[in-house]
Amino acid sequence: TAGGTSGTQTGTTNSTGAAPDTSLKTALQTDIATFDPDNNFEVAGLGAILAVYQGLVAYGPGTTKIQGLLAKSWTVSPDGLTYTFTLRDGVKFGSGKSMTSADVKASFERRMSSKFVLNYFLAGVASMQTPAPNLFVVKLKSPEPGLLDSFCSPWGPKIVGPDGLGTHKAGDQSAAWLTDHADGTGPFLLSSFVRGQGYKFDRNPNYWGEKPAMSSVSAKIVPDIGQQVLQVQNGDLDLVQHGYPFTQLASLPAGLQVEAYDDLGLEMAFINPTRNLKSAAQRTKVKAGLNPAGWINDAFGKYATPAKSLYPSAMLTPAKPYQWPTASSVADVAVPPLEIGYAAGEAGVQQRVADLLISQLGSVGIKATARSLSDAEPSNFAKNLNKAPDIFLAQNNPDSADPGSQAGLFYTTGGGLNIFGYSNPAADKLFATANATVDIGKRNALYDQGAQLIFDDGGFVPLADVKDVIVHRGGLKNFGTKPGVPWNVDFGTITR
Amino acid sequence: MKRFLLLRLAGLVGVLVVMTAVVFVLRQLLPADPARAAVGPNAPESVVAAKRVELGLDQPLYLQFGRYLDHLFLHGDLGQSSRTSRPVGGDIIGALPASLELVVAAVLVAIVIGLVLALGELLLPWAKPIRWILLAGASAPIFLTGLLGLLLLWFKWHLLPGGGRSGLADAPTGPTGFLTVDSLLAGRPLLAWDAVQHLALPALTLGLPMGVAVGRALWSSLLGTMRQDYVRTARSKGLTEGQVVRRHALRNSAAAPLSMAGLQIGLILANLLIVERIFAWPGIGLYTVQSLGTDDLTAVLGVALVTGAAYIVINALVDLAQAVADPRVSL
Amino acid sequence: MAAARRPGRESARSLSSPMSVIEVSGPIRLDSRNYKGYGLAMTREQARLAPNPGLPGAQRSLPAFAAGGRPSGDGPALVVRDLTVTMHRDGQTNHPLKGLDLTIGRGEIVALVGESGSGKSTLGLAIQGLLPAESRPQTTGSIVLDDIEVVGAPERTLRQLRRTQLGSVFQDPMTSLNPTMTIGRQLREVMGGDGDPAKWLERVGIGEPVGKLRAYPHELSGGQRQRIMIAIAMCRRPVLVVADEPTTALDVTVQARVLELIRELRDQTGTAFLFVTHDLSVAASIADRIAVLYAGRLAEIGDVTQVMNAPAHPYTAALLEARFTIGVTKDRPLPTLPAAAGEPEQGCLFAPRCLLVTAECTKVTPELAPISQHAGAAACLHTEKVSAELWTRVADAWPADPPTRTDTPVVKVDNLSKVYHRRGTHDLTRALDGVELSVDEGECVALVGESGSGKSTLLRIIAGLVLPTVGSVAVTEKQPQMVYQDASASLTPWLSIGELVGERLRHKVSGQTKLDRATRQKLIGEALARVGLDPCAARLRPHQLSGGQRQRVAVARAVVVPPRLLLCDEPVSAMDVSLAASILNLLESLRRELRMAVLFVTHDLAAARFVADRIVVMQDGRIVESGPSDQIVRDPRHAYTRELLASMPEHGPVTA
Amino acid sequence: MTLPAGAVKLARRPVPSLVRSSHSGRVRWGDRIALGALLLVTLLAAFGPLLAPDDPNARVGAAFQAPSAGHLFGTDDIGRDVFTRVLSGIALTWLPGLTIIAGGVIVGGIVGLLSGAFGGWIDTVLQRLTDLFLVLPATLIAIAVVAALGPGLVNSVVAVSVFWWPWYSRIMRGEIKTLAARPHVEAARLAGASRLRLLTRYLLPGAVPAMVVAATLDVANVVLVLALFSFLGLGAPAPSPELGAMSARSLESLTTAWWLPIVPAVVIFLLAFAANVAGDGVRRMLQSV
Ligand SMILES: Nc1ncnc2c1ncn2[C@@H]1O[C@H](COP(=O)(O)OP(=O)(O)OP(=O)(O)O)[C@@H](O)[C@H]1O
Ligand SMILES: Nc1ncnc2c1ncn2[C@@H]1O[C@H](COP(=O)(O)OP(=O)(O)OP(=O)(O)O)[C@@H](O)[C@H]1O
Ligand SMILES: [Mg+2]
Ligand SMILES: [Mg+2]
Repeated sequence: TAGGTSGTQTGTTNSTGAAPDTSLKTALQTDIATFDPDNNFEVAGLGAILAVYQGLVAYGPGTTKIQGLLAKSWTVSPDGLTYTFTLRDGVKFGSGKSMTSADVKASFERRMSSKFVLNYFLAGVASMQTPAPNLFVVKLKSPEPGLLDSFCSPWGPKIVGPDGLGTHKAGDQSAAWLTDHADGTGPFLLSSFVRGQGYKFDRNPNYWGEKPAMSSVSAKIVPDIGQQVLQVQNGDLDLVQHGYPFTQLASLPAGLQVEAYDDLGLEMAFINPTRNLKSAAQRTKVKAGLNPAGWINDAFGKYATPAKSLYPSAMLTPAKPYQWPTASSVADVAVPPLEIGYAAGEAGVQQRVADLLISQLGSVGIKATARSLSDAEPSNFAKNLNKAPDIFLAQNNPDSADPGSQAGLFYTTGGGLNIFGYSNPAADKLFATANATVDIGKRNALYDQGAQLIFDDGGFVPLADVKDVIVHRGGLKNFGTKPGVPWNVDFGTITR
Repeated sequence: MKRFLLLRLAGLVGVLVVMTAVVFVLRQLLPADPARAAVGPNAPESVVAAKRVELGLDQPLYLQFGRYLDHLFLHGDLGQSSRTSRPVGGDIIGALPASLELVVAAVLVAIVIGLVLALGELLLPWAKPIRWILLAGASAPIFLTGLLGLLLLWFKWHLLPGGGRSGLADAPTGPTGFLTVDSLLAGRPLLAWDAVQHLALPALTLGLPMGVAVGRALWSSLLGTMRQDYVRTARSKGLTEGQVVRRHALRNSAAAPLSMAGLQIGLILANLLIVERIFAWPGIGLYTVQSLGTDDLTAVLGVALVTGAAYIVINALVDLAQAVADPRVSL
Repeated sequence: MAAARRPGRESARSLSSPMSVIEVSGPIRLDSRNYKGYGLAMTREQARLAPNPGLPGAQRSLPAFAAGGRPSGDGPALVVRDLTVTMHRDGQTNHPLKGLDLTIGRGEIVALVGESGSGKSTLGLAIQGLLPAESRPQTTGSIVLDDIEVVGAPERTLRQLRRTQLGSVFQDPMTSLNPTMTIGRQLREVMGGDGDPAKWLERVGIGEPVGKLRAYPHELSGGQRQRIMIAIAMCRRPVLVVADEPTTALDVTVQARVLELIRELRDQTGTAFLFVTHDLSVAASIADRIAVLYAGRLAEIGDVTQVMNAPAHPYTAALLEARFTIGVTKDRPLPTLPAAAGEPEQGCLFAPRCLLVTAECTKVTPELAPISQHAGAAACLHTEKVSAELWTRVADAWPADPPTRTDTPVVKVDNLSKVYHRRGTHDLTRALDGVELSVDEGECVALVGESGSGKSTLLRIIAGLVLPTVGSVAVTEKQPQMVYQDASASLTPWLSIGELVGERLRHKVSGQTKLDRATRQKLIGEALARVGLDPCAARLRPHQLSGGQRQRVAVARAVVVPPRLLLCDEPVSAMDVSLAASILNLLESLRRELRMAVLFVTHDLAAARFVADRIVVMQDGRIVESGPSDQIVRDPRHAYTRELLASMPEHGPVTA
Repeated sequence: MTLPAGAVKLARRPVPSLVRSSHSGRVRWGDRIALGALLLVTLLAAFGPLLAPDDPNARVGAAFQAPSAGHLFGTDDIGRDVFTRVLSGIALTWLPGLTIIAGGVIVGGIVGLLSGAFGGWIDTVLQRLTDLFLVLPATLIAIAVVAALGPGLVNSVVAVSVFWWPWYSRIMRGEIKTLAARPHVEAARLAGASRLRLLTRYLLPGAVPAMVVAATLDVANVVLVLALFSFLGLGAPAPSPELGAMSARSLESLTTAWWLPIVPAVVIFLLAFAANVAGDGVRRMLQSV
């Protein structure tokens, strides 16, 4: 990482005085729409929710290895249908009440209610039992090798305390109350939630684990990234968690440091096979024009590497490198002017990529224009593919580090984010086999092969593994970042 | 007067219905799927379908429209936001005071600028440069004035705070929702001062174009008024030029600048989107931007209706003000 | 005199009630002749040598005010010496006043008469220091008001003067009061702390004064507003009030009452008046002295009766003869002055229009000098040749006989009523109430009545511009044409005269075929010539013409295809005498020539009698009296007609 | 006594020309310059791209080069020449702006003309319609409309135009109403002028100055609103060198490469400023303020 250790920097902020500052000031570009762990599907506020709520298992720091969290250990029945979790002892909610398997069950039941957006995480659950206060059993309808991964997902099931579930039930399963209040087992308590302005978190006195170094964390809303940049330079913020412009990383003002880490968001081009790019030859020509080697440095500097496969590097390493066509090798087919769409959410980044691609496509004789699209727009492309753009650029995060979630979401026929309705029966078959395979190595090989087929066909084009970048005022360590939790640091582990 | 109020009320309802219809049509045209927006990109299609049913989007458009109107006019209910899963009405009420405070401050700024511009030009021959400075201010795109102001006054010179409503914690959420007023009511003048400082730059950015527009309107109608016979009468009474303007010309020149102010309020409402974003001001502008960003159309429609209603009310007030200014105008 | 006045003034300060002041000061009637010597016999040369003759302590200024004492100079109220004003407009430099000398004694009323553009208003404004700044006025000479020099005085002094020494009443009462301020505040603004506004309202004859203080100007009638203007002008008991045509916009009856009020107040307070008017009759009825202004110079000045009886300047004589008084003969046109045609470079400015012009006149500029006719002075080289009948011989008989009247009416109005709704209220205005009227072929009917009596409404209904509420109008086949009061408003500014006049030729002219362009041009030229305009005028635009010329264009448009009925809505009431006379002559001669019937609206009985065969008197939307014009004038039946007649300012000699 | 032709000689009065202020009587050079600037901008918008040294979408060098002789306004974040882009960008802001104004003037003018000239139920209907559009927060709704129709220059222009005409309709109707009540129009009616002639010769020309003044003063507003649109990403798609979008997307570089956000914003500013000054000038000329 570029940040590394920096012992030289000592308390530069003027207001701190001698004692080490134990509060952390960070910012969010958008509001946390809802603090309800069963309803929030956003990326930006994940760190805050994960500082308050915890699941049974989680990925370890910096890895995609599954570790116990509120569950000490677990067993999976040979048929892959029964999961038995042994809960950690002494876990208490922020309210001081102890956690039992009943709370876990109640939380899971809430999560399964159709009222909550994230209920699909538990769609495969057949039943749950609590044979003992520290034992929780989940029975599935059919085997789900990716279940534990999905439990590790930042959006996976979280355990909500009895205050949240009982006291404030009010006939709506506490949906109203939990929108801006919280009752979790995490290292922090949500102490203030002011929509539009910001959030404050104070150390949870009842936390079961190691006490966080920060006594409090404040996250204010600064919608404009330019403002966040100025504020971190000015000392009004300790760090910018996400979105610091890549173009400025090379020449940071003195005192600012960079911490970079991998996440699961692969920069990718979705190709619309129905409109202007019907033939594989055309798609191959476009692929040559998209080759990241030519522009990746201009877009991301040293904070990205050309994608190795249709999976983020942190998820899977391909057995053999992908073959990029070159401008000279492609067949001379006519490609009409193309329209590139890109996700508005990270407009700054995607716009530059689009601009660079337009320029590079131009060099293989393809004209293109680009426009930004709202988040929910791509999901409607399938309705009229002839009106949809030809290429869609985005960096989407799958729910978990399981390659199955990536393949299922994007590449499989009917996948949730298979926005152009791409269908490759051969690949579908490989993915289906993989989904039912329990052996990790075999599974991954199958996913890899399927993706190779799709790449060769030009259905999806992986562009870059882009690092997540944190810019901070120095002196911050132990960010606790994980590939599976993009854009966010771990408030519980961070130290100064 | 009663007639005026009744007419305006009827107009208000009519316009709200039309606006709702317009937004409903727009929603049909909009490429984004509201159900998808409500469940996030990663959710499987089954979840989206369920949401669609829950939101009533599977029903024919006229039924949706009827239901919306029914909720709006009979229950004052603007629907539920897909982003915050809370009632849009509540969200707006939460965000409104901040915007209102900003708009009020901006209008005050605009009035001051307008008066300085018009009266300066009229009474002080040496005040010509003011006009050029203000004209320049009105010609600058609002994002430029906002950002340059922020860059210089906050980042470079540390004269003003750099965004948000207050730098201090535990601000009172008191009765008016206006931080300046509430802090004073809570007996915390320091906090009020802090709030004023936070308010200064965004209000100036927002108020400048309106100030110049109003000032120009005032100036040109003052020029006309100053040629009126009654101004000559006033002069013949031996009043100073200042007295003539203050007592006789100003009120008689109020109509045009008031209309202009009414018109400019609309522009201020649009500019709120940018200014609140730049200055991290937690009002409805920011709310709208974030809702737009997540395709939360119910929220956007709600904001449009509320601001539309506010705009109509403001313009009714403008008419009232014109009637107050000129006894010959009857409502 | 001054000594006699002083006690009254002093006591004004010591007594709280203005009413008591009146009693103490008593009526003061000043004999203007006391001041006759001032300046009248002094040439400009002399004035230059002795800039402030006979003015002890002139140039004295503010300290007297500062000390709190009311200034009470012993000199005349106003002394104007060699006043020249230069102003700029539209890139042109005008000299509205060219070396003017004028003195007004304390408590004296001097009427300033002269045709439009002669500089009357400019003088009034110059005295007040209120010349419009945007015209970049340059003033030389001297204006001494109550022993204080106005020309070149700092703005502060001028303001102080205007506040305490000067009052002013302007022409249009409808626009001279601030519409958004209550009457009370506007009065109090001048009075300051002392004085009771209500008392003053009472004094200028406004009933219910306390209630009216809270009223806004638009809630009052024109006459009431002018009374309030007078109250504002007088309440500080100024030394001089400049009244610029204060009654021109008022009805005759109201005018008579306002004139009376002015005289009364002058008698009570001893305030002098510079009374600007273009109506010699008004001047005669109110003034002590009269000053005749021509092109920025005094033509003649003297006692009002003397000047009216024996004018010593040809211009004065012309003005007097152009008056259409109630007794003027209808047998021949009114004598008029030839239209102005630019100012000569040197010599007498009146020379180009003068009957008595000699070669000398075009070289020597005549100075104001004593003359034989009266005790005043005149600026003419040939005063001895001037007599009251000087211009009479100019007027020949009418060129044609009056049209033969037949009994077939060109318009017949039956039981006509018109009701207007006041906007935003449920109030109704009965503009017309059961009017019966018919105008026979070739007849000229004058419609007289006070403002708001429905005259214009009737005309507009006949023209088909407004629909009646009840009743019927029968008009013979051709569309009646109309001539309006305000000529410039009735001509479209961006169209050429030719296009305006030719409009009627474009459409269904008598013959059914459309006229070609050349014929149209010819007809337009003929029409212009008929109204006495150069046919080249067809290429000009209205603003390039003078007011009288514009009215001629309006008439030309009406008669380019002679209508059976011509409607005239006060076509001359905004004009000065000689212009008005020439337009009346034109209308009458056209009527005779083209054999039209004319319905002529006016509020001036004299004009009505001159043009009309029959006079119809209207009041409150009803016809109250109707009959042959001479009979109506000689033997009015209705009380209202009698009041109208009595209100006419009929003073001075009447040319028979 | 018929006066012979020529008896009354015409004392010709000076014709006030357009480019002369009525109160000072002097030609205002400032106003002429402002009008000239307006013309220049329009020419620049039309022909600017021809003057540009490079292709606006080509990467001509390293990114983030500061202004220099080679690249007058430097290069942008992917190495395109900013000067070229700005030159091409003027057209994208200015011409749509003029289009919107023209559309507003034409549509609003026709509506106002009909409304004012015919009165009656036509007036009532058109006025209610105008009122409806006037009471809507125009810019806000236009933003929503563009968001719905999809971003793009054409959609922006359409959406803004939809809300831009009512103002002109108001002005036109007001002018026509006052004109129609003036005696000269009445006189023309009495003279038998046809309805069409009344409209075109007697009413319309009288309303032209007010409309021209309103339109020139409005150019700056439209330019700024369009800049706002492109700032919000609702304008022409990338890589079109739209000024607002250029500024918006490089705002984050304000402290590191100031010329990227500032140059296009300043150009917008100059366009609006020229329009504002010219508007004031035109008003002075036509309304003798
Ligand atoms: N502001 C001005 N700038 C330049 N010239 C002016 C100005 N006002 C008046 N004049 C000129 O001065 C002359 C006298 O004008 P003034 O208004 O004093 O005449 P008047 O006698 O009051 O006429 P009227 O009877 O029409 O009121 C006219 O020729 C007029 O053109
Ligand atoms: N268009 C209108 N709407 C409402 N009331 C009107 C209208 N026109 C005239 N009136 C009213 O009708 C009455 C008669 O007006 P009209 O203009 O006919 O009077 P007039 O005798 O011509 O007066 P003047 O001598 O002032 O011209 C007045 O009380 C006037 O206020
Ligand atoms: Mg005058
Ligand atoms: Mg009338």
